[in-house]
Amino acid sequence: MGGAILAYLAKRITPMLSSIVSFLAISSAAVVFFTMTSSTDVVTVSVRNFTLQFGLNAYSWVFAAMVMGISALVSLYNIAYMSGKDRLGYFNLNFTLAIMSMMGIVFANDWISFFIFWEIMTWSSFLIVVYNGIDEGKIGTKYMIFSAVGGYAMLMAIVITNSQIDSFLIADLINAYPTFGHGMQAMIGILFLIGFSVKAAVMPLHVWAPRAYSDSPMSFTAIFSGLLSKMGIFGMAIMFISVFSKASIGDTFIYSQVIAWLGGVTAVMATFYAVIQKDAKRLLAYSSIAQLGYIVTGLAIGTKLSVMSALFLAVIHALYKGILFMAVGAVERQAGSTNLEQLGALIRKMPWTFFSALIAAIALAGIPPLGGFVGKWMLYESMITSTNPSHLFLVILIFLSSTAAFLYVYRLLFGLFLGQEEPEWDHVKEAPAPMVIPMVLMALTLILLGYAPGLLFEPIANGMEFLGFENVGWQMSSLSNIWGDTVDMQYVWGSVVTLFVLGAIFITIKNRKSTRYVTTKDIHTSGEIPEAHENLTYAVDFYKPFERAIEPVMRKTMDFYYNHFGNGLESLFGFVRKIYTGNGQTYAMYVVIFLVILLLIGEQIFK
Amino acid sequence: MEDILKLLGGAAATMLLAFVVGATYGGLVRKIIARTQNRVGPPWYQNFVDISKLYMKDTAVHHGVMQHIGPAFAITASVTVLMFVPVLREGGWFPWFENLNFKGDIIFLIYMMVFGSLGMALGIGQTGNPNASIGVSRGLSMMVGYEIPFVLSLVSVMVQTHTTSITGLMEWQTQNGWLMFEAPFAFITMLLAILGMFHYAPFDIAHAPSEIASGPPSEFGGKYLAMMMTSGSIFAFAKLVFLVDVFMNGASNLVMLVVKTLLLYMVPVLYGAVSPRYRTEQAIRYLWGWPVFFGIIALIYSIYI
Amino acid sequence: MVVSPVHFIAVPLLAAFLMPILAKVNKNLLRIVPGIVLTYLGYVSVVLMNRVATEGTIIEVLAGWSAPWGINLVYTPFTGFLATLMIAMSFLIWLYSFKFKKVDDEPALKYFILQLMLTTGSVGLVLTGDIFNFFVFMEIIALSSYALTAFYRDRNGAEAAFKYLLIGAFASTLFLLAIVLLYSQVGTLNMAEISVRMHDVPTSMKVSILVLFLVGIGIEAEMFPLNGWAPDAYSQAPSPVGVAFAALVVKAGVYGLVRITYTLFGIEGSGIGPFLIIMGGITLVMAEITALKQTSLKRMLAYSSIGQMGFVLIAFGIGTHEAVFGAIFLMFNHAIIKGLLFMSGSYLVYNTPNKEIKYLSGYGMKMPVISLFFSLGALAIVGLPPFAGFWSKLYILLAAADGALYGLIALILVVSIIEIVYYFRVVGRLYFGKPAEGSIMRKPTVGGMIAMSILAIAILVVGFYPDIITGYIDAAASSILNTDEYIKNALGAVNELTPVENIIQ
Amino acid sequence: MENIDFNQILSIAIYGSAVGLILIGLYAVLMKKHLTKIIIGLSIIDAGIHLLFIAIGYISNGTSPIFSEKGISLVSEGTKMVDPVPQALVLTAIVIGFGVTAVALSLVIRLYRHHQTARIDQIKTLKW
Repeated sequence: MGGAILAYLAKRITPMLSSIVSFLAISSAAVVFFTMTSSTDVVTVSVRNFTLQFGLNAYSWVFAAMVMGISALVSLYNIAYMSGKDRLGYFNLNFTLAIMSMMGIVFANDWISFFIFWEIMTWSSFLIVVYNGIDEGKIGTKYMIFSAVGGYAMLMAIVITNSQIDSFLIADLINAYPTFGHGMQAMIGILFLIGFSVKAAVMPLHVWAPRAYSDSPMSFTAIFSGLLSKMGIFGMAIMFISVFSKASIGDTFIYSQVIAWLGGVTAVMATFYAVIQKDAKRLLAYSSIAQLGYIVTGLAIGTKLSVMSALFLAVIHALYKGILFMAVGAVERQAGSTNLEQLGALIRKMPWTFFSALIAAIALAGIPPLGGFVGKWMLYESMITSTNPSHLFLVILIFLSSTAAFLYVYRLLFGLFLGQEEPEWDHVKEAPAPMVIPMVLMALTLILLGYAPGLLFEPIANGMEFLGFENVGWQMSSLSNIWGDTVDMQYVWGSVVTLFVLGAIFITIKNRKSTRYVTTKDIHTSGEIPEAHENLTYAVDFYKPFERAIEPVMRKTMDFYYNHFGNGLESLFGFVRKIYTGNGQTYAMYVVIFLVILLLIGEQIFK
Repeated sequence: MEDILKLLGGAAATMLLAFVVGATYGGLVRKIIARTQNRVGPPWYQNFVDISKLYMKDTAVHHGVMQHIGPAFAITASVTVLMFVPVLREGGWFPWFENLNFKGDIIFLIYMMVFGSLGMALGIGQTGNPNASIGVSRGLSMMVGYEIPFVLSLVSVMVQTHTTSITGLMEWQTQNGWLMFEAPFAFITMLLAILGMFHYAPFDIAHAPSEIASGPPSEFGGKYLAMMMTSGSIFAFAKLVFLVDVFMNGASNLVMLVVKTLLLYMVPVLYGAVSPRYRTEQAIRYLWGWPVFFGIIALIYSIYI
Repeated sequence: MVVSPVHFIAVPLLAAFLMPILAKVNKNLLRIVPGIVLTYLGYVSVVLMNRVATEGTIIEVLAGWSAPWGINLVYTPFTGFLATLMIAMSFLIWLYSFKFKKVDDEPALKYFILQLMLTTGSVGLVLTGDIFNFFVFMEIIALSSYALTAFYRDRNGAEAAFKYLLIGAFASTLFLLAIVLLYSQVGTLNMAEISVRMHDVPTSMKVSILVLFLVGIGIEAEMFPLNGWAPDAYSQAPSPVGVAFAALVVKAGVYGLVRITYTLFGIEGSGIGPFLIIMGGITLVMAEITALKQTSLKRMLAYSSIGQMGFVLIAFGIGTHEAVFGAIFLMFNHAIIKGLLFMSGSYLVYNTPNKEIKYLSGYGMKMPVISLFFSLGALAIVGLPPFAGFWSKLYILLAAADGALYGLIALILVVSIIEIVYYFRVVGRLYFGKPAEGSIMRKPTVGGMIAMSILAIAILVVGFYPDIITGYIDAAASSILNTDEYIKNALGAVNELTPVENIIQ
Repeated sequence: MENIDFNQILSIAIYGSAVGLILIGLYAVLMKKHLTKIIIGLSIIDAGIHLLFIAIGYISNGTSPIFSEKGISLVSEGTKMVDPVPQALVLTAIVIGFGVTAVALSLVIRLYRHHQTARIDQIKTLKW
């Protein structure tokens, strides 16, 4: 444990050199972490009258392992991705800082250190979001404002809890929570939730997310959307499982209902936005907000199965979102643009990237053989089997967003890799090795988790038992719900893969010699053959009909309301500052008026 | 060792049965539609002839690896759905047919049905044919349309019977009667959803022959087209069997099976034969209109009975 | 050479008046003299701080006269801490302005004299135990800061100085009036005795004295309605003076306010606490709102430091030990962070037309070190965790939470969000705008760099390991809080009350 | 009539005039637009306060507080000395007032040279 902290503190000083150094620092921290997980001693740092405790428990092990594993791989990717760019030292400093702060959050046992690392994570990721220097749409300030709102809401909650139970330890809050008054519970609960849901991009507070994810460099977005948002989930899980479950009955109902529906609405709206996006990065940004919506719903429902599914989805989401962002980053680096409408047919030029993107897309859509399905299945089961009826209608919402997910998943793959081969993209080559290796590795883990999800269930189960659930049952590969129905992933996986291989072999072998490859230009176009330069790819407004169908829902975006509110405030402040007229005499007048008022009412206030 | 053999044999038998029945249904449908447009129409075995001709063809043109993977996905999906659906109740004299149904459940099957079309879409994307891509985009948008009522009805059924596995559903139905009558609204929603699922007339925008030259498979020839057609027919049969199992408590023997599936199959076919073609957004709006309305009633009904 | 508090006042005054003669002797001598004086004072303050930590408050009776008449200097942990802070800051300011006005020597002489006077005034004000002496030191500060604000001929410093003078003179007259009324009631000028005799003064008279005091010193401490002069003075003064304002003048003003409310009138149950909270809150909100709309960097920094002072007032208004600790910690943080911001800020905007922020885009690349200092300062002032600002804000919020003032916490946090907005707007522009061609950079002087790096290191060190100074602050907080211990010490030098009555009537 | 002793009237007169001076000065500062008039107003206020200060320290028919032999002898006979403290303070206050006015006037000269106007409401370049 000490080693892990020592390692990531050490990397604080080395990042200035270059991404290779930051990769070594992160991977060394990862190695130390994985070897040292057994000891659970607590490291304390004392500040005046309270101590900051750092300790590792079963629950935080899950997140820590996820953060360490994926950030090590992504930093390997980072070396290649960032090799050409300028201001490398600056970028790597913040890159490593963000990862270090995530580790800090996961290790923190008390709220103050939790908050400290939370804020470090915020501003270091802020510095990366504005790294590209494009500031139109004020994405940097928007991100900063929202995370400040979240951070400060949490600070307020921490401060209030301390005034109630006079200690910062998370454990103390958990067992002292039932003793608070009704109003107090609600206030603390809501404040904490605001703080966490800003990071987890839940609907009303998600406005910053799409631009922030798509504007920052791709190697960081993999971390940003994959892991940073999970810190919000990390906090939310603590609140939901261990704190709210003990709260008075009235409260739990509100939290689980409201947040569940918020998650559902986020999922649907974000998916709709994702479908109509033109740029791959924005599409993925909205899609990761949608996935977060699932996870939040899972957590909010609160049954054993749904929390298990939420945590499982959280890890799987980090994996496939990492791959997809890295893939888009590779395409951006090789082809120079990520506009879905211009790109096409990179499959022949970037096969490995396509392979990992395909696996990630299948997992994202939740299609059976892979891990995505496992998470989704558990989520649906938990909702169908749950007692209160509103969850049943929520199932439809979630299902709508997951079927719509197929749309944007296909659009992404088709836009980038399939479709007509255009001469302008002929120069594109496969991404360099350090980019491809992490992607393929993550894809293989996804496939593995599809076959044996138990590998991930075990740590999650221990984590949940640590947080408050009793005897969370799990099997290596079969999923079951409280009604006793099971899906045996081994059979599913086995049958799908064998059939697929048989089908593929059959179709390739059958009169092998006579099939010949022909370019995408030579196609059945009833007579007139398209010349080379004629672009036949149908990618512009790919889902126009779908867009027209959901038109009424999409008219006003949340962004519109926030900008409106912002301008309103701005003009109010403009009016307020007029009070300083600049004329010395008016200032003297203010003094005299103030003096007279005070003299008159002095009696009452200073009795 | 013995039961693996039994399993394999059963699987092979089911696949053959599905292919045969599916293809004959295809032929029948072509005949019925022709009859409604008062022309004679091809003989009922026309599908078998097309498929076998296509398999025999020598030259086949392909545009890259995905064109192989596409049909492979399709055949995998249809056969897996077939595997995980109890074709005949175990009481019947062909015990081999209930194969792996105890391993999967309804949500898994919903996803498998989607798996096929998504896989094929990827294959089609590789071909680069603009008509094909337009077809795919319409098909997928339509899919979102009909999935909702489809899921609505299944969820309400699951909630009513408190089980998510098909075998569980069938046991429930043996005790208290066919779900067709027990959950009437769910059945109505399902009927409306089927219209969309089988891509017949009102919702055949994806394969619209006149506009986009038979849509997605327009680039597939020879063995690829053959593979697509076989998986298409198996898939049709598998879906029908699934629906029969869910709403009419499956069939104990082959004859009952054929009768029930044919009855169910006639609903979209006949409705399709007489109706014009919806534009995609009209289709989606329709599918999210009445069917969803009935679905919600079904859900409420299932919660409170 | 016994070391005593009086050196704080005598040595710099002597040096200030000797400087013109020394300057005649050798031209660059006048730059070194303030350095020597300030280092010596630094040494004195360190020795005294340890002595105070061991033996408790040190009383220094001046010119023989005992307490009621004579002026005595009271060196309590609280005043000691402030004095050390002020001396350290003025040393850094001296370092920062070492190369000041190399061109024509004559104003440099005036500048250094005035700067030294400013330091003496503020240190003296903090140490004195006598109310009239407090007034005299207040005037010294005022006069030297009027002159310093109007230092540059080109910029409209004169206008800012005149406004400052107008309001400042007003403040001193009110303060004097308060002393007059106080003397008429209580008959003594020594603060300790005043607070002893205060409770037998009729309430109506007591209220009016308090109001006069509050308004008088409030102007110096930039409370809301009274701080019209402050933004102009900050922004027009030469940059080292801006730092002096933020570090010394405002601190002296706030100290005065606190000394009067805490010691003279006693804070418990007298309604002063809530008054301070409300006034501090309004100052905070008004200052931050106007700061958001500022276009010139120095005015923005000016409003932000007024806002921070409002925050300190809130903390002092809460009045619990925790809150006072937070307030003193915030004063310390504000001095070092705002100092760094002013120093680096002035280099950044040195040659942009009227100090506009919008010309700053892209300076991150051209002046990397300075912009790094500025962004470090920005991160710290806003209170982000790893830096010093966080701890002080946290303690104050904790105190507010203990007092169940949830509305106040919400207000403070909302306002700090506004603060984040305008600071990060500047930092964002620094690093990520496109640099305008042809903007000439002003190379920072060596002294300036050293001063800024010391401040930056101080921020980081305190941020990471706040326990270094929390010990001193704790002692300071407790010393300001229990007034009777202050009285016992201050009057201890003269155990019996001299028969004042027999002389008058 | 004669029972209103002379001292009573005298003290009322003094206090009244002090307050009057303060108010006049206040009026000048707040209302007048010309800079120099404002400064004059300031010094009037100062004068008023000094007068008030001295008045407080005055004891009717007390002697001047100088410890010469004559002074001490007078005290021994019972006449009181006037309170010395306010007088000392007023001296410093006057000097300070003088200093402030001097700086103010130099600023006014600079302002006039820069803005060519001495009216305070025209000098408003630094606002908001």
